[in-house]
Order: sequence, then structure tokens, then C-alpha cells
Amino acid sequence: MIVSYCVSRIAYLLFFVASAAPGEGVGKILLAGAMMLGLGTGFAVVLLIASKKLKVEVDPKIEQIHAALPNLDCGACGFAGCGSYAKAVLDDPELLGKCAPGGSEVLDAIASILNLQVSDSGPAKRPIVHCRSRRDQRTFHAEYYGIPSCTAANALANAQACKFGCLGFGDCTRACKFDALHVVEGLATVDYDKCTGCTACSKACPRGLIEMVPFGQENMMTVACNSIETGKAARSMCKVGCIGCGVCAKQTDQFIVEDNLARLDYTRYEPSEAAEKAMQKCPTGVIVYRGPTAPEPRQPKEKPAAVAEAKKGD
Amino acid sequence: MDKVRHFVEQSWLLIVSAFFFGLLLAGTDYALAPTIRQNRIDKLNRLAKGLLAEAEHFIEVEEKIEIESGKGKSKEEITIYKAVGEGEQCVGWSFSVGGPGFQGTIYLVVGVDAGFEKLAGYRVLSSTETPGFGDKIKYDYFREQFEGAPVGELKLVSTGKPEKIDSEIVAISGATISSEAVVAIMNDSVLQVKERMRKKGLIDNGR
Amino acid sequence: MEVRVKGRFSFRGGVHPPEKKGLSCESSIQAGPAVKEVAILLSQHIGAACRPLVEKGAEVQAGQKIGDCDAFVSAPVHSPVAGKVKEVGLRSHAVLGRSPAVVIQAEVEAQPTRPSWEVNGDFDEGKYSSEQICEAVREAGIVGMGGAGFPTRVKIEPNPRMPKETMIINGCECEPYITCDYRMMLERTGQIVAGVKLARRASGCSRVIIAIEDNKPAAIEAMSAAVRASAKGDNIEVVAVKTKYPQGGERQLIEAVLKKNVPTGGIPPMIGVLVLNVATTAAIADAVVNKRPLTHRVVTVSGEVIARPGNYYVAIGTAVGDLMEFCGPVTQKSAKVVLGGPMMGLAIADLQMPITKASGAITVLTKGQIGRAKFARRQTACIRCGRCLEVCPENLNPTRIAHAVKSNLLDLAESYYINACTECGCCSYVCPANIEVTGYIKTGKIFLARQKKKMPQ
Amino acid sequence: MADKARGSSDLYKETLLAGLWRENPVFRLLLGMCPTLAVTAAVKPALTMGCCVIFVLLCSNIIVSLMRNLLKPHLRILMFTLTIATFVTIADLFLRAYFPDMSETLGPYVPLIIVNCIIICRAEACASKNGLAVSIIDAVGMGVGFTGTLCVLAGVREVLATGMIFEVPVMPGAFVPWAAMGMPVGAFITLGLMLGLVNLTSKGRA
Amino acid sequence: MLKDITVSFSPHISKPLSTRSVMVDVIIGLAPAMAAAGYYFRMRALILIATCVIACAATEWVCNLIRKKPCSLGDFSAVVTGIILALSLPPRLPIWTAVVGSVFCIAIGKMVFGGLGANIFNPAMVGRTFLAVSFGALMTTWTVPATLDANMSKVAPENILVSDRSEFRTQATPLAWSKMAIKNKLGADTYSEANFRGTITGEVGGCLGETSAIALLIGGIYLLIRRTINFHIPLAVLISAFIFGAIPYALDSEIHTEPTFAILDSGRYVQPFFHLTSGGLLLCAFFIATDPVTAPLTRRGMWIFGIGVGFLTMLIRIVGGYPEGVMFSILLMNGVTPLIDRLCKRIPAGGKPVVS
Amino acid sequence: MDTVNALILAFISIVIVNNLVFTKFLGICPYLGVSGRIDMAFGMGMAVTFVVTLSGTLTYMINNWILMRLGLDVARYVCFILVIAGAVQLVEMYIRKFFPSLYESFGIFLPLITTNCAILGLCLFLDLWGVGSLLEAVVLSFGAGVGFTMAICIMAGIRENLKMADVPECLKGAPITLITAGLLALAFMGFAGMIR
Ligand SMILES: Cc1cc2nc3c(=O)[nH]c(=O)nc-3n(C[C@H](O)[C@H](O)[C@H](O)COP(=O)(O)O)c2cc1C
Ligand SMILES: Cc1cc2nc3c(=O)[nH]c(=O)nc-3n(C[C@H](O)[C@H](O)[C@H](O)COP(=O)(O)O)c2cc1C
Ligand SMILES: Cc1cc2nc3c(=O)[nH]c(=O)nc-3n(C[C@H](O)[C@H](O)[C@H](O)COP(=O)(O)O)c2cc1C
Ligand SMILES: Cc1cc2nc3c(=O)[nH]c(=O)nc-3n(C[C@H](O)[C@H](O)[C@H](O)CO)c2cc1C
Ligand code: SF4
Ligand code: SF4
Ligand code: SF4
Ligand code: SF4
Ligand code: FES
Repeated sequence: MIVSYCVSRIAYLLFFVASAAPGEGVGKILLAGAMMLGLGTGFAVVLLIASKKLKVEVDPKIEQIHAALPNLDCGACGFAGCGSYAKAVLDDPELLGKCAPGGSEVLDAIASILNLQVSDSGPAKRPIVHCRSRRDQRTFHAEYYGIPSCTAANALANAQACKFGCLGFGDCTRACKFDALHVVEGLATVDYDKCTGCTACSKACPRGLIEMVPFGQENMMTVACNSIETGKAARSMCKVGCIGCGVCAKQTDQFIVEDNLARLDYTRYEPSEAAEKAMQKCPTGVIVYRGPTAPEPRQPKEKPAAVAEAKKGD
Repeated sequence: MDKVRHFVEQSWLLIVSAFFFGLLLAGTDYALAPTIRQNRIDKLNRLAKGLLAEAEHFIEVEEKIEIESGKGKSKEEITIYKAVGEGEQCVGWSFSVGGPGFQGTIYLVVGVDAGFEKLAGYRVLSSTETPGFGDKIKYDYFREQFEGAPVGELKLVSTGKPEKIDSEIVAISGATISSEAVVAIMNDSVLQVKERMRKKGLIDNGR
Repeated sequence: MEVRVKGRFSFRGGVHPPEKKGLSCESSIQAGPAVKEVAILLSQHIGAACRPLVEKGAEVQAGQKIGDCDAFVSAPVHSPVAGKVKEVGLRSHAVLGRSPAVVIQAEVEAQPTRPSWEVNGDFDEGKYSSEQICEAVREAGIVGMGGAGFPTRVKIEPNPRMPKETMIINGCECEPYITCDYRMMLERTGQIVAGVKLARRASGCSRVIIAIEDNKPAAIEAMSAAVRASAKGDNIEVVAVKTKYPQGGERQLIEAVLKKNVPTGGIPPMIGVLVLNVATTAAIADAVVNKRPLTHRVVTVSGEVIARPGNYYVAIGTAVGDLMEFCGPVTQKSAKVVLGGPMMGLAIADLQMPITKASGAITVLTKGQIGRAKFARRQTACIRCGRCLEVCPENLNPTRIAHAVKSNLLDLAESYYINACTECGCCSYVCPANIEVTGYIKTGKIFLARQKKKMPQ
Repeated sequence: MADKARGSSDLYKETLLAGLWRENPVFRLLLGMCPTLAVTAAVKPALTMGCCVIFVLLCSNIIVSLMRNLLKPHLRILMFTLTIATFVTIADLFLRAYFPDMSETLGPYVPLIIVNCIIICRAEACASKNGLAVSIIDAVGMGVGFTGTLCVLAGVREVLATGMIFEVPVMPGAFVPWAAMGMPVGAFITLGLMLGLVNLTSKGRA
Repeated sequence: MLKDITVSFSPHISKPLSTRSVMVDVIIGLAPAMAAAGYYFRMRALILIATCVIACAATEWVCNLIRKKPCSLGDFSAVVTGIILALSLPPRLPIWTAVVGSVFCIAIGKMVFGGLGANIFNPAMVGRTFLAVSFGALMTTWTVPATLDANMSKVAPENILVSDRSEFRTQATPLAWSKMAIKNKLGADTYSEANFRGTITGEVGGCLGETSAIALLIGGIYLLIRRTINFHIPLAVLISAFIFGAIPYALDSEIHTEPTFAILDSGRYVQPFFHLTSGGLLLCAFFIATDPVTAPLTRRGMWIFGIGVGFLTMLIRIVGGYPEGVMFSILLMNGVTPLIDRLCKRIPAGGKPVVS
Repeated sequence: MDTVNALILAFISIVIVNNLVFTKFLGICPYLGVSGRIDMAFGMGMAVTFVVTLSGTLTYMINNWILMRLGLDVARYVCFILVIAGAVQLVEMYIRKFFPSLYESFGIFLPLITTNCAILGLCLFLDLWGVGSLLEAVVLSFGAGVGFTMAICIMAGIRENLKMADVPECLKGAPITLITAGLLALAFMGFAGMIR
């Protein structure tokens, strides 16, 4: 009701203006019109001249980004206006997507200016956690009380016997901005559907357990262990660790055993009978598939007697 | 010449629409200005009418009264309205004065009787007092204490019966400053107005 | 410990935890356990780790050098026993987790005994040149025995860019429980004074101050007497310093004794000071005069649950567990085994971990001593009480640093000078909210170092 | 919005809903906070304010949309400002003429619509890129979303601060008004808590 | 060999202190003030204190429940908040008002910031300010102490849930008088002399816990001895309040010596010492300004904070719109505490590291 | 002397008693957006102070000396906003060209300010309050900027602390900032009634 009233008043007003009676009224109206005309022209002139005279050379990319932004200077991004945001994004692409009013369109535009698409050289890299041991498969010397961080726990004496395996306090989880990595039963586990390959997790792990591997296949085979302990020590520490026995290397030369630890040469890896066989023959089952549709890793073949022994001797 | 052409190319739209908007604005203003002016007068009238019930209409007194406000720091010009009752007889006076309140300036519309002897009360024209505290100067129970009270002799007390009409004004609990401010305006400013009007002979004329 | 001399010297901040020295201070140094196997870690010091010089199956002599490194900041390691190399493999290390070690099967299982050697007052260091002393110290593999394990040769060698004027001998032993330095000062007084003189000669210091906490009057007495009786001992002073933790921290000790501060991020030589632990000086004397490498050290084994707490002369490489067993059955009440004292020591998990040159003590703590609250992880949020600021000897803002680390704001932590922290632990000790302030700071330093390393890319 | 394949009615609906909730200017975009805080002591001024914003938004979106192809980049913002200021003045005059009480209550917050980020934002983000119909619908969606938010906020504050809503008592007689809710404190805290609540309902953007 | 050993960061021992023990100390320190409140305001005091404590604790419990966080009542900080809030309320405040204040102070003053230790503002003062701003009249009616008012019942009045005006005699507080004297430009000296004793013992009108200077001093000294608080803040508050109270007093007695005011002893401003013992200043100096969570960390910061609190309190008392300025000055200084902390950043003992 | 006193009082009143952010809700967008770090907040504050002083003065002159004289009140808002926008843009270009270091420290905030209602709001309030003299207008505008700087710096300090606090997830960011602003507004009520 109010709206219709308003509309009718406005219509009436417009009509009134159009048919304004001559005299004082028209003079005033014209004065206002002239005034605005003057103002508008004045500013247009000044700004045009100023924009010529006071031009400052800047990185053309900044200009491009600036042009792509909404230019509201609203400060929603946490910067002092679109200009400074443009500059900041150029320096630090992690700041992408801070422009709330711009939304995804602007995000895409800036991304294309910055050439952020991953360059197509070789298969995309994805993280592989070089450990497959769940909490109940590991040996602990003592209980760790304290700061729930892998870096912190790693700095202390080895409460968890294996110095090389996953600690499970999730420094990598916290580093992942894409919720693609979780600690499951004490073991960091990548959700390959969500992972973008940003490498943040591999930088965060204090034990260097996470390697960025070129995923030539959907699922990659890997030796999920990082321990260079001798076989006996390794067995006493973990039921599913690599003992460096060399069985896999005998099947195919895609595996290399060095320092009591087998490694898969990812650049040369391709699915083969031999590799599959190596996987079957591995006594501790440390050779597994990793990837979005990887099958569950098998359990170790023999009950590792050594583990039980080590425990008794402890 | 090139420059001019370039300029026109760039900004003709701005200039044209500036002109158009200017016309639109001025037209609107032209159409609405009388209503807006009338609104202000209406409001004053409405408030003053509430104070001086017998008044039929108000006449703006030509001469402006100058009073000192803010402890003599500045001078203010006040327009006085004569309330005219039945038979063009003066039934009182009304004017708007301001004074410092708890937070900002309190503007009151004050009514007095024809002889400037008794207050007819006040209405708050505008104020920025705290809602729930000083805001209560707008409430009837506080305002009614002033109706019929003698000009220039008001005293603020903290306890007593508000219903009693006398020179004692019972402060709003928890907002003495606002109460004080109103009393101060009603005492100082009204007395000053009375003084000046008597000097100018306005009051006697009104009789 | 009878009369207390009042220590005149002190520093700002610090705490005074229960001393608990009574458990072991009366027990003179005894021979440690006989070992059938020693594991000599190749990294027992700050600096580059050693390369093994022997292979599996090799025969070694007692005192034979079995690991060395060409790096300047490093020290060789020697076998304490004669025997056969059983393995060169990984062993637990208090700081590094697992680290390469040479494991030697002893020929004979015998308790280590210290070769008797008495040094009297007129020991003359003049017959050794500075270079000779430095070389002997290096060859003997001497590293700081006060805990840090910094190669001593590097410390005492004259450096024209930073000439050393004052040498402070650190006999504070400010950590609770530990008494090994105290016993050394009582029983090997002469040897220490000889070592002091040698270090003085090597480093060219003109002034020597032996600083001892005022809760060890007997040691003060003994050292003073020895210095007085000693020839050319006139520029050696023995001073009593206030009993307060971490009086023995070198930065605090310098502040207390010399009223000077070592620049943040700097080292004492920058202000012409050299700090040596008393045990280190004793080892210097032994190395220079008798050419004996550092293969044994005195270790305090203490704690309420230890049946026979005391100070033991132990072969380096002995497993912590063996040593503990040697000191009597350990009750199941023990909750933590600490290499070092309870304030700065490292809790260890694997009792097979070998003793190193820098491990002066093993402290076994119970839940009761750790504090129930701490044990039950009964932390609350920081109440910003400021106690940690008050006790921080480095005048830092520990709670700020810790919380910045906790919130992963490393820049902020750095702006609060995280790297100036000496990790003394005073802040955690006093925190009513039981926050692991020091732990967060340590972790933060690691984060920061890692971040810095990645930066250049 | 370039997706022509979708039916245009779908597009309209989406544009409308975006303003109402998904991209609600106050709760989601955090735009136009000043008027939101300043005029929500009671529902009536909030509603008035909302209507003014709808009016200005509508007019400016229409004008901008009509001239979107003629605009030169560096005079763009100047042009927007000019348009908006004009319509704000009109709205202000209108209020002063026909709703003088409200005009007094709102005071300078009506002219402040000129710098209200919502309006420039919509002119820039929507009207200068889209046709008339979409611009109008967007203006309505955004405007109504804004008004709705204002009214909710104002409702909570008015009830607690005075025990009334639209100046009609709604609380039990024994209720003592919480004067603080009518003051800046109340405004900030209520809005803060509401934003929290909204974040809670949409985990995605929390 | 050994089972169940544990590993954690050094140090491995700690001082037998806990947040709870600190809070219990504060409660003990507040006990004399609570006792004085009980003595002068009878059941009313007990009921208000109990209400605030229970309501604060319950609010904290509920907030933790909502956030699915472990219960944090064990640290007793909510109890301290409740007691301090209660002690800063007028004796005859209705119960529901106290409950509203308690809920506000814990929920908005503390829990939204993340609970203990995270709050920027002193929760009790946040609650009190909210009440003062919302329910002005209720928060400015003051009861005559029971020792002066024979009519006050020794037990709780039945209609305790409604603020019954007939139950108590009311009285203006010392600070209300002092404000009046400033307005009227007279009477300050006479009044402060006559009532000085009252402000020491507590036999005057005012908030529950603020009236008795002696009880507050006892509690404060207990905390100082126990080292629960250190002396910097209380001393800074009291000294600066004294100085800023003394300045107008001194100036005034020089200017206004004309005989016009001879009827009453001249005086527009009360003696500075009177300022210290009246109102909430002592409670503030020892218990509120010292709240570690909302005060600066460094000693230099504490001095600045204390001086600021004292100055703002006197500014508001003498030239401001309110008779008392303690709660506002606390909140204002709480707001700038982060800046103070930044200003007073500690420099390491060895100086700033040389950037290489 | 009296005028000086009056000006000082006016200054104090606009800085603390009638603080733009806490009592007039002006400039909330940058207050929420740019209060994350103290150096940024301070830069923003300086820029606002500069612009608000400039535009307060300019608009006062235009309003009182041109618009009122010509009876063109109706063009007031348009003029105000154009003057502000134009002046800010010019100043920004000028500083950027000739004082690059100054531009780095606070010039980058200038464009943000044009759409900040604190500026226009102050100009409008100057008109509403019926400020008597140009001098007073200058003092008030400058004071408004100082008040804003104070408010935003205090908030930045608090937010640096809150970064380390366990604020409920849903309240992080703007909500907790608003609540804090509310409590600050509560605290600033203590100054109410101080200057009358
Ligand atoms: C939030 C708040 C708002 C207030 N607003 C006003 C007000 O608008 N007017 C006023 O006179 N006093 C106001 N007061 C001031 C106090 O109520 C003050 O104590 C009182 O004016 C002093 O006089 P008294 O003797 O009645 O207590 C306010 C106080 C508070 C806490
Ligand atoms: C907190 C702290 C406490 C220390 N306490 C002692 C101590 O009590 N006794 C000691 O000899 N060294 C102590 N140190 C080690 C000394 O700082 C210093 O490294 C040592 O005295 C140098 O001598 P060294 O190289 O011979 O070991 C402590 C170090 C720190 C950081
Ligand atoms: C800790 C504490 C802080 C207080 N802060 C204030 C305050 O900031 N403002 C206030 O008006 N009253 C405050 N009060 C109450 C006054 O101290 C006291 O009651 C005073 O006399 C005010 O009375 P009036 O407002 O009736 O004049 C506080 C009380 C306590 C215990
Ligand atoms: C010395 C001391 C004083 C305290 N004072 C207060 C206080 O004034 N108000 C309050 O709410 N809590 C106080 N507390 C309790 C606690 O610090 C407070 O609840 C925290 O602010 C909550 O985060 C105090 C605690 C201590 C140790
Ligand atoms: S992979 Fe590394 S960072 Fe991740 S949980 Fe395991 S140890 Fe921690
Ligand atoms: S941090 Fe990056 S690389 Fe690692 S799991 Fe997450 S998205 Fe993948
Ligand atoms: S001692 Fe603990 S509770 Fe106190 S300030 Fe330091 S970290 Fe916080
Ligand atoms: S911050 Fe570092 S130096 Fe300071 S008390 Fe804590 S551990 Fe010691
Ligand atoms: S709405 Fe006020 S600054 Fe954005």
C-alpha cells in the first residue's frame, strides 16, 4: 500500500516538474541543473586531466587484476582497497578468493591473469604418506604427554619406538587447507578426491614422510615405510614396516633396496605382473596401493614372531 | 581541438546525466518544499497546542528575541509565537529553546501563560538523552509537574510527590542530569525571554 | 652442608625449586656398573657427527679412537673398553631420536675404575703451550660436560677476533638432585685446579672466577683452599653465587658474576668471557697431562625411587637401564626417567639409550614429584598471571611466545624473540595453569628453523 | 549468469534468492553495516530505512543497467555516485515531506545511503553487467534481503529494549526493559550474535 | 623392566600451584568483604552472592556444554567472577536482575571470547555495566546498612523476588554526596569529615562489597602476602587516584576562600583521601584491576594500567556524568591493555638481537 | 580564551564522548575490515583523519558559503559526495606521484575511504549540529578522525590478542569484532555527560 502510494506520489511529482509553472520555480530548477552540470563537467575535466598528468607506472598485471576486481574499495578482503589487494594477490596467490563481493567470477578472472593453472608437464603430483602402520601395529617405549603436535613429539625422545613412522598428531592435517588429509587410527591418510596437490602437507611433516609423487596411474603402488632400521629392529618396532629383505627387488628392478629400506622408482613405475608379485611376496605387506580407489592394504603374511619376541625381551 | 573531442567523447554521458539529475532534484525539491516547511510549522503548532489548550492558532511575532545560552557563551535568536484564543485574545506564548542535556542538546517547546507568570509546560522537540534514563523527560509523569508551576522558581528535589504542582520538581530516578537540564532550561531561558520581552514591551502589548 | 656462605651474586628472574641434593651429595664417587656391551654414539656433541673409524668385527683397544670428523666444530669419540665391534647401527639418542653408534662387545666385564692420579698445588701449566693444550683437548674428544656438549677445543682456542679475558668456571650445579660436580669439586679438587690453569693458559684469559652456589659451602671451602695453596693461583677467585635456578646457565652466570649481558643470539666470547664446567676442566687436565681421552664420566643417579642414589664413575656408552639397575631395584612407581636434572633434562623412553659425554645425571621421578596436575594433563588456559615473565631470566614474554606458537603465528613468536630463550624451563615451572610454555617454545623454534630453511626457494 | 541455456525464470529466481539469503548483504557480505547498526533500535525506522534502500537500489540499478554500455571505466564510479546521490536526495525529501517523524529519527542515516556499500556493490557487480530485468530483480532481492535483516535485528532489539514492537507492548507487565539494547552496545552485540548464529547454520562459510 | 614411563618436555617438576589454588586465594581474600557485606546487609548479601555465583557457574557450564568443551568449572574462576559481581551490586537489587547480569557477564564477557584467559574485558565489570546501563533505577537505589536501620529484618524478606520499596530505608552514597557537592559548590568538607569513619568501617550506603574499607584492605593485604597479586597495580591505582583527587581539591581551596560560602565549611571537592575509601576504589584496586586476565603482563604495563584506572576513575567522578567511575575506567583500560602490552614489550636481557 | 576552550572541549567531545564509531556507528566497514593488524589500522586511521579533515572543511565551506547562499540545499548531498570523492582521488594521485613512500604508508587507504560513511557522515553531522565557525568545523573534523584512529587502533590491539584465543568457530572474524566493539561502546559510555 505504502509502495503504491509512493509510486503515485512520484508520478505526480514528475508530472509536476514537467509542467512546472513559470517564474521563480523554473529559475531555481534551472539553477540547480546548471550547478550540477558545472559540477559534473568540472570533475570530469579535473579527473581526466589528473589521470593523465599524475599517472604512475605500475606492473600491468596489477592493473589487470585491479580492473578485474569490483573496485568497490570496501575493505572486505582485509586490505586497504582493491588496489592494495591486487598488489597483494600478485605477490601471494594464497590470498585468492578474499574478495567477497567479487565472488567466484572475480576469483577465476584473477587466477587466469596469474596463470595459476598447473602447468601440464608430466602427471600431477599427489602426496603419498610413507608409512602404513596403524597405532596398534606399532611399539611404544613410553607414553607421550604433551603438546599434540608431530613436530613437538618428534623433538622428544622416541616414545614411539619407530623414529621414522607417522606420529599421528596431524601437523599435516592442520596444514591442509582442503580438508584432504586426516589421521585415521594414528596414521595420516590422504583423501585423494579432495587433494589438490598443494604440497602443504609434505612441508609440514617433521619426519619428511609425505612425498609428492607423480601419479602416473590412478592408484600408485608404493612402499609405505620410511624406516632405515635393520630388519630385526624394524620388526621390534612395527608389525608392518619394511625390513629391507630385498624380496621385492628380486621380482622387478622398479624396486631398489638401500639402507634396509625398499623404494619404488616412481618415474619408472608402471603396472606389471612383476610388481604385483613383489607386492604379494612382501613378508610385511608394506607394499600397497595409494590413490582414490586404492584397495585396502593386505595384512602382513606371517605373524611377525620377532615382534612378540622383542616385546618379551623389553 | 582533439583534446576537446576526446573529452566530450569520454564524458558526455556524465555531463548530460548530471544536468538531467539536477533538473530532477530541483523539481522534486520545488514540489515538496512547501510540504516540508508546513510539516515543521505543523509540528511546532501541534506541540504548542498541546500545551496551550485554549489557543486556536499561533501568530509568529515579528521581532526575534535574543537570549544567552550555554552559560553566556553564545547568543541565540528565538522566534516567539503568540497563542491566540477565542476572539483574537492572547492566551499565552510559545517558543522553542535548547540547553545542554546529559549527552547532547535538549530542544524544548515551551508554553507560558499570557502574563508569563505560570508555565504551561513543555514538549521535547528533540533530544539525544539515553533511552530508559534521560529519555523519561518525554514522559507525562515528569512533564506534568511543570504545568502550572511558577516561572523562574523551579527547584529540583530528589524525593517528593510528583503529582503536587509547586515549584518543586521531582527528579527522574537515575537521571538527575537530564532532569536538571530541563529545570535549568525552564528557569534560565524562560526568565531571559520574559525579561527581553518585557523590555521590548511585548508582554504588555499582548495583554 | 653446614654454614651457608651468602652468595653475593645473582641475576634477574629465576626460580628456586626444592634442591633435593641430600639424596646423593654425601655419596662419594663410586665405580659404576660392569658392562658387557657399550654403544658409543657418534654424535655426542654439538656440531658435525663423527664418521666411524672401525668396522663390524674389528678389535678395539680401551681408549682407541673409533670415530672422528674433519669438521672444526666436532670431537672424536673413543672406546672406553677393549673388545670387538659388534655392530655399527642405530641407537636411541636423547635429542636425535635414533642415531648411528659403534657397539662394542667388551672383552672382560669389569667395573670401571678411575686410574689414580693426584695433582698437587704446584702443578705448572707453563710447560704446555697453548697449541699443545688445544690439540690434546681435541684428541681426547673433550666436549662440555655441563650439558650442552660443545666441543671444548673450539671454546678455549684463542680467537683473535674475540679475545677472551675472563674465564668463569661453572660449579653452580643449579639443577635439583644433581651432585656430580659437587663431588668432583670435593674429591678431585687438585685436578680441577690444574685443568683451570691449563684452560687459562690455552685461552689466554687473565682472570678466572670459580663460581659455586652458596648451598655448597664445602665445595667453596675446598676449592678456595686448593686455589690458595696453588702456585700462580692469585688471579683465580672462588665466589659464592646465590642458590637459584638457572644460576649455572652461562648467560645468567655471566650476568650474576660480571654484571654484563651476553648479546642476544650471541655467545660469551663476544664479551670476552669463557665459561667451562668443573668436570670439563678436570677432563682437560687428564687429557693434557695423562693423554687420556674422555671415555668415562661421573654420573649422578638420583631420585626417591632409586635404592642407592649416588655418584658413579661410568663408562660412556653404558645403557641408562643398566646403570639404573646397578643402583638398586627401581620401583614401579617411577613415572619418568630423565637424562639430566628435572628442570632441563630430557625424558627418555628407551632405557637402552647409552650415556654420553654430556649426560651428568639420571633422575628418576615419580608421579608425586612431577605434580599430579601436570601428570593428569590438568591444564587450564593461561590466566596471564605474568609469573612466567617474572621468572624468565632472559627477560622474555614466555606466555606470548608460547601462545603465538600454539596459534601458529610464527612471525609473532619471532617478534617476541623466541630464539633468545635458553629453554631453562622456569616459565613452565611456575605456571599455575600448567602450560608447557617451554615445550611450545622449543617446538616453535623447530617450526621457525624449518620455515627459514624453506624460505629461499 | 552467462548460462543462457537455463531458463530465464530460473535465473531470476536464483538472483532473487541470492539477495534474500545466500548472498544476504548484511549477514553474508557484511556490507552496509553502519545503517544496520544505527537504525535498528526499533522496527519502524528500520523498515523505513529498508524501503529507502530498496527505492534507491532499484532506481540506481535501473539507470546503471540502462547506461551500462555507454560507461567509460574511469568515470564509472563518479557516475554511480552521482546517480545514487540523486535518488537518495529524492528519497530524503520524500520522507521529510510525508514522514517527518521518521525523517527526524533517521537523521543523517538516510543521506548516508549514498555511501552504503550495498548499492555501489550491486551497481558494479550486477547492474553494470546485466540487463534490465536481472538488475531489477537483483535490486529487489538485495533490498528485501537487507530490509528483512534490518527488521529482524530491530525486532529483537525493540522487544528487549522497550518491551514493545511497533510501539505495541508485547512483553508481560512485569518486564523491565533492558535499556542497553537500545544503545550502541545492544546494536553491536545483537548483530554480532546474529552473525554467529547465521555462521552456525551454514557451516560452509563459518 | 620399567613399564608405564612417560615422556614429555622439560621441566619435569613444577611449583605446586594451579589456577584453582590462585582462584581459591582470591576467594579467601574476598571473604572479609563478604563478611562485612553480610554484617551490614544481612540476608540480602548472602542471597545476592549465592545467586550470582550459582548463575555464573551455571552459565559457564551451559556454554561449555554448547561448545562441547570439557567442563571448566573446576578452575573456580566463574565463582570469583560471581562473587565480585555480587559485591559490586546494590544490596536490594532484585534476584532476577542479578541473574541477568551474571548470565551476561559470563556469556558475553567471557565465553564468547573463548573462556578463561581469553576475555578482553573484566567479566564482572561487563556484567555490572550492562546492568547499570539497562536498569539504571534499580542499580542506583541504596540501602541503609542494618546497623543503622533498626527496621531491617534479620532474615530474608518473603517477597525477595520483587524489589519492594517499603522494605528498606534508602540513603545516598558517599559519592552521590560528593557529586552533589561539586554541583552545589559546597558541603564537601563537612560531609567527608562526618562520614569518613563510615567509609572505613562500612557503615554507609553503597554496593555490597565496597563499603567497608577495612575488610577490603585485609583481603588485599592477604593477597599481597600470598603473592597472588603483586603490588604494582593496587599501588598505582591508589596513588594516581589520590593525586588526581588532590589536584582539584588543592586548587579549589585556594580559589574559593571568599566568605560567601561561610555558612557551611567551604568545599566543592571532598578530600582526596575520602575518595580512596569511598565507592568501589579499594575493591577495584585490590581485586578488579588486578584481574590478571585483563591487566597487562609486564610491570611497566601494570603501572601504566593502574595510573590509567586511577586517572579515569577520578576524571569520571569529578567531571563526568556519573558519581562513580570505577567500572568504566576498568573497562576502558581493559580495552587498551593489548596496546599497553605492545608498548611495554620486553627486550631480552641481552638486548635486541642484531639482525644479520 | 573562551573560543580556545570551546574548541578544546569540542575536540575532546568528538574524540571520546561522541566517538564516531562507538556512538554514531560510522565507518564500521573499515572498522571490521582493516582492524586485523595494528600497523594497517594505524595507516587507515591516519588516512581517515586526513580525508575527514579535508572534506569536513571543504564541505563546510561549500555548504555555508555557496549552497546556503544560493538556496540550493537540495544539491547538498550530491555536492558533498562529489567533493569528497573528487578531493580524495586527486589527493591520492598527487601523493602517489610525488610522495611514493608516504603513499606506501597510508595513501593506499585513501580510495577505501571514499565509500566510508564516516567521512560523509561527519560532513552531514556538521551540518546537522549547526556548527558555528569554520574553525570549529576544522577542529571537529580533525577530532573525528582522531577518534576513529583511536577506536580502530584499540580494536586492532584487541584483535591481535584474539588471534590467540579459542573463540568459538562461528564467532570468529566479524561477529567477535562486533561484540568487542559493543563492549568498547559500553566502556566509552563512561565519558557520557562529561562535556556539556
Ligand atoms: C547507561 C546510562 C545512561 C545514563 N543516561 C542518563 C541520562 O540520559 N540522563 C541522566 O541524567 N543521567 C543518565 N545516567 C546517569 C546516571 O544515572 C547518574 O548516576 C545520575 O544521573 C546521577 O544522578 P543520581 O543522583 O540520580 O544517581 C545514565 C547512566 C547510565 C549508566
Ligand atoms: C638453564 C641452564 C642451566 C644450566 N645449568 C648448569 C649447571 O648447573 N652447571 C653447569 O656446569 N652448566 C650448566 N649449564 C650449561 C652452561 O650454560 C654452560 O653451557 C656450561 O657451563 C659451559 O661449560 P661446558 O662447556 O664445560 O659444559 C646450564 C645451561 C642452561 C641453559
Ligand atoms: C567495583 C565497583 C565498580 C563500580 N563502578 C561504578 C561505575 O563505574 N559507575 C557508577 O555509577 N557506579 C559504580 N559503582 C557503584 C558505585 O561505586 C557506588 O555505588 C556509588 O556510590 C554510585 O552511587 P550513585 O550512582 O547512586 O551516586 C561501582 C561499584 C563497585 C563495587
Ligand atoms: C587476582 C584476581 C582477580 C580477579 N578479579 C576478577 C574480577 O575482577 N572479575 C572477574 O570477573 N574475575 C576476576 N578474576 C577471576 C578470573 O581471572 C576471571 O574470571 C577471568 O577474567 C575469566 O577469564 C580474578 C582472578 C584473580 C586471580
Ligand atoms: S604424516 Fe607426518 S605430520 Fe602427518 S601425522 Fe604423520 S608424522 Fe604427523
Ligand atoms: S595439504 Fe595439499 S597436497 Fe597435502 S593432502 Fe592437502 S591438498 Fe593434498
Ligand atoms: S605463568 Fe602460565 S598462566 Fe601465568 S602468564 Fe605464564 S603461561 Fe600464563
Ligand atoms: S622463556 Fe625460555 S628463557 Fe624464559 S623462562 Fe621460559 S624457558 Fe626460560
Ligand atoms: S556502511 Fe559504513 S563504512 Fe560501510
